Amino acid sequence: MSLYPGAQGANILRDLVATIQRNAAYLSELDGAVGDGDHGVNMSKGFGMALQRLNADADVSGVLDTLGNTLLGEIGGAMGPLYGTFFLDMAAACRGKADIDAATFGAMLRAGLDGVQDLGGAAAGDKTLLDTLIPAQAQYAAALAEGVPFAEALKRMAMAAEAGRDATLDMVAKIGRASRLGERSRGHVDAGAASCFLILGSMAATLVGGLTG
Amino acid sequence: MSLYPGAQGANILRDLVATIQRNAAYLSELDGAVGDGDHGVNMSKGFGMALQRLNADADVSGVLDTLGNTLLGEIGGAMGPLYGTFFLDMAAACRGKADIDAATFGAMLRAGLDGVQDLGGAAAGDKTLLDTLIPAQAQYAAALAEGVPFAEALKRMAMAAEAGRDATLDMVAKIGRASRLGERSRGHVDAGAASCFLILGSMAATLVGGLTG
Amino acid sequence: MQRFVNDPGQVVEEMLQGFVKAHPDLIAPTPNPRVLKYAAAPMAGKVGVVTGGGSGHKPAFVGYLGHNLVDAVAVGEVFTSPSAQAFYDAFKAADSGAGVACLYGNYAGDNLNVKLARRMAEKDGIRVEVVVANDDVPSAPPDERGKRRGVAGEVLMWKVGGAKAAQGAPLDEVIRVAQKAIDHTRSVGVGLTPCTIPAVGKPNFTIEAGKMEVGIGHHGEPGIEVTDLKPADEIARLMVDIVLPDLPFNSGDEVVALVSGLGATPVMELYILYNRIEALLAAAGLRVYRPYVGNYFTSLEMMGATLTLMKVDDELKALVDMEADSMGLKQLPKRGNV
Amino acid sequence: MQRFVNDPGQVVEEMLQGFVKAHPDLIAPTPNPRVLKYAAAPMAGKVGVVTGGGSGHKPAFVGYLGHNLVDAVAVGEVFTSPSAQAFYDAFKAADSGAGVACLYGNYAGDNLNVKLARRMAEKDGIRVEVVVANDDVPSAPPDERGKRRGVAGEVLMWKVGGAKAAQGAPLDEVIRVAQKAIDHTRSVGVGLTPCTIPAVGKPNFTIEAGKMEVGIGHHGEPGIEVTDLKPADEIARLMVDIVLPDLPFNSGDEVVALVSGLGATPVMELYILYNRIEALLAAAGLRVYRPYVGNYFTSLEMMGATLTLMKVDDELKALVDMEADSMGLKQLPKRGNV
Ligand SMILES: Nc1ncnc2c1ncn2[C@@H]1O[C@H](COP(=O)(O)OP(=O)(O)O)[C@@H](O)[C@H]1O
Ligand SMILES: Nc1ncnc2c1ncn2[C@@H]1O[C@H](COP(=O)(O)OP(=O)(O)O)[C@@H](O)[C@H]1O
Ligand SMILES: [Mg+2]
Ligand SMILES: [Mg+2]
Ligand SMILES: [Mg+2]
Ligand SMILES: [Mg+2]
Repeated sequence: MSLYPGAQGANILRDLVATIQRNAAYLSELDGAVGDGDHGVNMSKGFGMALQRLNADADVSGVLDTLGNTLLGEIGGAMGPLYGTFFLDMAAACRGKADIDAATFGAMLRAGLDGVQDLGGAAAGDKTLLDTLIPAQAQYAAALAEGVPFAEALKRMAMAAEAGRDATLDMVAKIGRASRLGERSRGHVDAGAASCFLILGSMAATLVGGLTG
Repeated sequence: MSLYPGAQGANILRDLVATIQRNAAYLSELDGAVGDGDHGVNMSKGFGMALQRLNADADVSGVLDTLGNTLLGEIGGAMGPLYGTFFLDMAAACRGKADIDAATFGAMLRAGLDGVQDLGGAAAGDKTLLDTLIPAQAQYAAALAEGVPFAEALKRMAMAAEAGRDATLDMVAKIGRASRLGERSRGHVDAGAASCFLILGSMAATLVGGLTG
Repeated sequence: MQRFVNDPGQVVEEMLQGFVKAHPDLIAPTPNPRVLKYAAAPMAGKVGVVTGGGSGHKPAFVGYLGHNLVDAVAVGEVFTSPSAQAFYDAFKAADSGAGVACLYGNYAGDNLNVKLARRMAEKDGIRVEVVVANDDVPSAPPDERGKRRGVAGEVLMWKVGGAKAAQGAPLDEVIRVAQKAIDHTRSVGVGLTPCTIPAVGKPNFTIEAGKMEVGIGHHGEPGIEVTDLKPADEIARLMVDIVLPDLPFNSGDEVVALVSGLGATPVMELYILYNRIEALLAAAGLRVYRPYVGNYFTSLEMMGATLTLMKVDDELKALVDMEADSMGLKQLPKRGNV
Repeated sequence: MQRFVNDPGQVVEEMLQGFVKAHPDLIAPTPNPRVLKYAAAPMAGKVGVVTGGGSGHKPAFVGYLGHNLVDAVAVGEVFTSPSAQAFYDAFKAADSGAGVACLYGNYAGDNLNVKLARRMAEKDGIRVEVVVANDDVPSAPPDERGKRRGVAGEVLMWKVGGAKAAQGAPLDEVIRVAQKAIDHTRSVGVGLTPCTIPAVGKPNFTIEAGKMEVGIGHHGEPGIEVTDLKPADEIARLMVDIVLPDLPFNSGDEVVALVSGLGATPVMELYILYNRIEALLAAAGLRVYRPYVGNYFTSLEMMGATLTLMKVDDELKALVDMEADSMGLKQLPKRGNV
């Protein structure tokens, strides 16, 4: 059975930070079209701070805990609490696991999604990061039920996340700042949906690259 | 001996107001070049208000009193008190005179000049209305000493006022707002010198036109 | 950008340091640099009053820390909600054991962060109850009041809630009067120019010369309509006409009227607006029990103004009248000599 | 012009009406519409404190009418001295028989109008003594101090003189402390944008983007130099370096520090400036006895700020500390709890 070794937990965060920082301007641009244009700045500030606080010896749960706490503690706005909760709930779902197997990751994803939905109260189709996260989680869960290997399930998750992101292009925002624009929000990819794909895609790549067994 | 009849006092103010209002934009323009551009507005507002308050039966002293009091009461800045004092002191110098003769007008002019100098503390060459008023008064006094008729003395006064105004073109302001500009104030006619010529010129014309005997 | 700024990323930190230096009798730091508290807080037995929000609205929010007002404030980046941790730390700074009234404005980020902070506080056994200000009429229709933003009406909510807490009332009572205050309050804003967030460096939206945005939000959120710029008296009428029918305010009502500039508006012009607003209210049969005119809740250097009305009864009047001392709102007790 | 104005020729009238409506406990009309008085003035046996000046500097001048402050104010057009009649009527409104302290700023028009008004008052047997504020360092070299303008230091002169008068001191004593206050006070202003007088409708001078005017006056009068716009910390240093050597302020001195916005400056940025100013003063061995940060003396919607320092001894401290109540300056007595 494939496992992601707990000892490589720090790699997850390092890759995430690199991805977010590489895409900061792009995320702010997306947000600027319909929101206040700070999404990339917020995200790269928060992720960057988490990296500074990283305990290099931490396991996956510990790393995600640091990330979640940093976002919750330092990044205000809507993204701090939403992604903060996402990572903290993922961390809780793998606490005590030396290594991460496919089922554990499934539980983490489910917990993260539930946390975000419970906190934010948004639904699929509202044009938020959930439009990335919901299909990604569903696809991953379906893959697991089918019995596909961990690596393959992760890839399917990332693909579903990408498709989910793209689907926000034609949606009308129903929540958050952009919702006040109504029809004018159509025709722009949602910034949170885009960052959520970057996150899930980065995690999938890191995990796939580190799998043993 | 030529006399300006007291019964025609109101004409002096009517003509002054017409002159000032006709030249309001020009005065503001002059002030705008080196000052705050409100000289025409200030003057025409003050003179206009005085006309509204005019008692048509008033003698020369009464008319100038109304004008002076209105300027003092309603127009702030530097012009309100300076011209207010000018007209009030002129009024005091002819109080009780049924009609105005050449000597009385000489006393009025002297009193007005003294009042302005005492209050404002400016000197000839400071680039102010005094550069009009001082030579005008001097010329009028000289004409009287020579024994020229009232009408002729008034004309010489107006000519001296005009020359005085023109002389301010090459002066550097030493008092008031424009003084902070130093050399940059050179090359512009002083607004107060211009309005002072308009005032003296208008009074001369009204008096000359109304002389009897 | 013609502004007094060093590192645009540090404006909030430097401002907070300045506040602490300038008002040692009113404002004290806490272990969390994004949380400031009233120098005398927590006060034994008193309910802690907490608020928080993005920066750039001075005197809100830090400026309302003080005597008979707010006990602790969570501070966000410019125009951004404070973090959950900051709200949580503010709860802790304000709590004396009598619980915390968190009186804040209805924005997505604030709602989420307060929600999380409450969960964190619960685990510590700190009781936190909230009132969410939603006084901004133009931000949603009456049947969706829950979606409306909180704007300058928050100042009156803090005044009333802070006064009640200072009287030693229990948490439920503080919450009740603060909720009553905001339920009786309606606001509208008009924007004439945009504003520039230092870290962005360019105006965050556009208002054409000769136009105005009716119903603008405190961060430049679009309003009801963009119309030609009108004379002050007509703008006053527009504002009154939007606010009055919404509560509704009726003939015979007494109101607190708050006219706030959005930052750059000359105070002279706020009084020109108030002069007409008072006349329009009188014509509608409303009596202004107490007016506030000034810069109470701003949006950086936006040119614009807001009108807030709160319908008052004897209970609200007494709380509004209470002495208060803060950077943003100082109110002396009535003197006998006038 | 993106502003709240009706008839640009009537801005002063409408503003004054708004002030009277908004502050009935502080401000009362007089028979002269260009004179407002403290609602409780004249007070038997108390020296009357009077000031006056052009409009457009809110809260100055009308905003300082009140308890332990100014008793009557003569009001001019925007940026224009009030008339002699207005000063005279203000003297009458303030006088209780104990005489009048006229504490005003050094501008040509004001000097002339006050001079005439004093003559008028003399005839009525009203004793009027004056203190002419000239705290603005950049407006003339030290050996021509008599030419310097009065700027935000006037607020401290009113605070000190108003407090002394409220204590029941005779006229000579009120004049002595007000003169002492201004003699111990130095100011400097920095402008980042021009402002627009409503009746003119266009900016009354120019500051290029990326530049700033060091030493600007309250009506946009040119300063010492136009330089590149600098970070807030460097502007703070510039201001401190201009003010400190002039009195001079020396290590060990205690000062009141007043940082005022010129109208449009976000209050956040005034605290960023104050944060550095306080540090620079501390480095020079000066202790800030009491800071004031806010919009105390403005120039319509100019972007800019002024720094004012007053060196204080025990006498000035006690007067500065006195309770005060006005629209522009409210100061509660010290509380025991902090
Ligand atoms: N309630 C919510 N649930 C899920 N996602 C949300 C919610 N509200 C906002 N978002 C997401 O947040 C993104 C905006 O994030 P960001 O720009 O960082 O915050 P802010 O809106 O405070 O400026 C949106 O694109 C959207 O995807
Ligand atoms: N002390 C003074 N004595 C004589 N004239 C003066 C004095 N100060 C100013 N003036 C005159 O006043 C004129 C400006 O008047 P005005 O524009 O109405 O007032 P302000 O300078 O207050 O705007 C100047 O052009 C000058 O002639
Ligand atoms: Mg955003
Ligand atoms: Mg002028
Ligand atoms: Mg944001
Ligand atoms: Mg003028």
